[in-house]
Amino acid sequence: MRTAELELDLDVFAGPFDLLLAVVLREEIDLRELDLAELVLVYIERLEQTGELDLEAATEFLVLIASLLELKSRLLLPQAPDEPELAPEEAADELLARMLEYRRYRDAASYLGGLFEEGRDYHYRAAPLPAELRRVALDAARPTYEPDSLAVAIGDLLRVPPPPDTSHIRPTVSLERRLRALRDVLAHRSSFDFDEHFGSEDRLTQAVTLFALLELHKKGEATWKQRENFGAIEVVAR
Amino acid sequence: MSAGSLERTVEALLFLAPEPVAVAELAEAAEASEAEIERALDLLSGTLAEGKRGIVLRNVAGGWTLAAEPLADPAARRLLAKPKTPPLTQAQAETLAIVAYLQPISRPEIARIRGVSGESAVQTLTERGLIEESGRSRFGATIYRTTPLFERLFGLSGLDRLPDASRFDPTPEDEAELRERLLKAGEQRAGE
Amino acid sequence: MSAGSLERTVEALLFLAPEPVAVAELAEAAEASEAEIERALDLLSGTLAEGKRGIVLRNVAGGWTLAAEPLADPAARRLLAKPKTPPLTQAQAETLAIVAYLQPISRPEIARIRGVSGESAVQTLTERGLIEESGRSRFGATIYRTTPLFERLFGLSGLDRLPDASRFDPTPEDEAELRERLLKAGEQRAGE
Repeated sequence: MRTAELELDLDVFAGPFDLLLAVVLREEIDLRELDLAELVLVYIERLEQTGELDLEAATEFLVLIASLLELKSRLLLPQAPDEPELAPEEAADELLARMLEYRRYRDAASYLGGLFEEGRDYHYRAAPLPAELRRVALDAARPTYEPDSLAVAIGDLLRVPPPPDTSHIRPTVSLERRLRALRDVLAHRSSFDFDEHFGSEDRLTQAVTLFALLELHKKGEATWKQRENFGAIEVVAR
Repeated sequence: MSAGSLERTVEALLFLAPEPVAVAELAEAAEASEAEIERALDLLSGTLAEGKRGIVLRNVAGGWTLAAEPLADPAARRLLAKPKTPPLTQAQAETLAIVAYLQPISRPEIARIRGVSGESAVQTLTERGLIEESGRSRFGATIYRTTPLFERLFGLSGLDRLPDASRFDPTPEDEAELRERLLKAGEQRAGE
Repeated sequence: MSAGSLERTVEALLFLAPEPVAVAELAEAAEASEAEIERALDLLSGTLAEGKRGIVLRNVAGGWTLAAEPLADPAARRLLAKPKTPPLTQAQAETLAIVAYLQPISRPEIARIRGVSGESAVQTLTERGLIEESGRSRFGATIYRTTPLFERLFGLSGLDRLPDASRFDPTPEDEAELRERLLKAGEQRAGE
């Protein structure tokens, strides 16, 4: 759809877009009375009807409508004191000038597009520089590094850190080892008294052994009986 | 036939250099005068003219560089698994033309000429390395210019090699015709 | 005289490829048979023989490649060399010291002494030309030694002029060989 052929039926004007421009240029219509939003709506409706988008025509329409908007806003807004008032014929001239300027760059774009088409068949080399160009040439090399830094590095590498101080770590009880202790007893007896076997261990060991017993219960290897609160615990193999 | 040693040196330098090299730089590296370098380049451009070998000599982006002969483009893309550079859209080409001719130019000025803001065209051109930010206008708008890559990809030896923009002006006849067309449309209506 | 189009394509492909290209790859990219590629390479090796042009054709491990004519080396260095001698990192200094004092030394031994693998330090030192490969151990590990460039950059007139490390030795009373002691210390550190 060519912009020029867009049929308009507006409040102040009916006819093709081309014609609207002409009458604006000839000041037969006051730009201030023209509803530009309506113009845009008509254009979009028309686009939807035809279902095709001619990008070039659309761009031209946008340039024109943007110019009209700018001119109209300049007519509507109070002028800055140092800015001469825009006479209507100047506004029309400016619209035409704007269209001509846009056409210049539209045509320059098609020229550049041609250059680009030619240019994109050329490939340039992107290989890295050979290694010898990336390092200092032997004959250009000057002493840069301190030889002692090498001896210092060797000294550092000979240094072995002292064995870690573990005195602050409390002795730990391994759950695994307590499991083994329980299984050892159960391997020889079908049941036994917990205190009898583990009562002499420290509290932490006893607690972990009890925890190990829960683990055996979960695995179905053992269970226990306690007839009264704080009474003797009898561990039974299953 | 063997080439002279300066011609060979220049060819080797251009082969190694990752970017186009200016005559002055070649002269300094080869310890020759600029006139001698020009002569060597002249000979080289004969040997490496389009259609002669697999490598062509090009004068782009302010210097000289070697490029693979376009004939090899499809094979090169197969070997290096490189997709074809996408063409420019109308919006991108127009934006690029405006930046190329009017640089440095601010984003609002680009929009004023095109009639639309064209954020995405500016962004794509920036991403593709064809234009770049070159500062801020005193109103805080980003200012753009083209890059050396632009000159390289468009085969321009420099920005001064862009044809004069007036070449693309509508001819006085076109301009008169445009005005005429508008006015005629107006008269038809008047005659209705 | 112009070259045939396959010869031109092959030249263009080798010009663009960052690594040597095998005949089979060239054939696939150029959509030609391997025999045709061989023939094109044959013609090309005549045109690009050493001493003829600024670019020479080379057959190296893995395939064919173009290289700059050695004649242009000094000019190329003037134009392009951007040699860097930044300060050494701790890892680089340690690795270099190990190679310097214990050379020739294999990569796994370097790793054992340092307690970490340190691939990148070895690679950087190799690229900067401070150390180089000097062969393979009987287990296939790469063996390293320092280069003449190393001696220049450290102002050493020879390897026998390396500073005496015993001044910085924390346990100078230990009489075992330096290599043994370094390996032992490294293993103790790694075992922490």
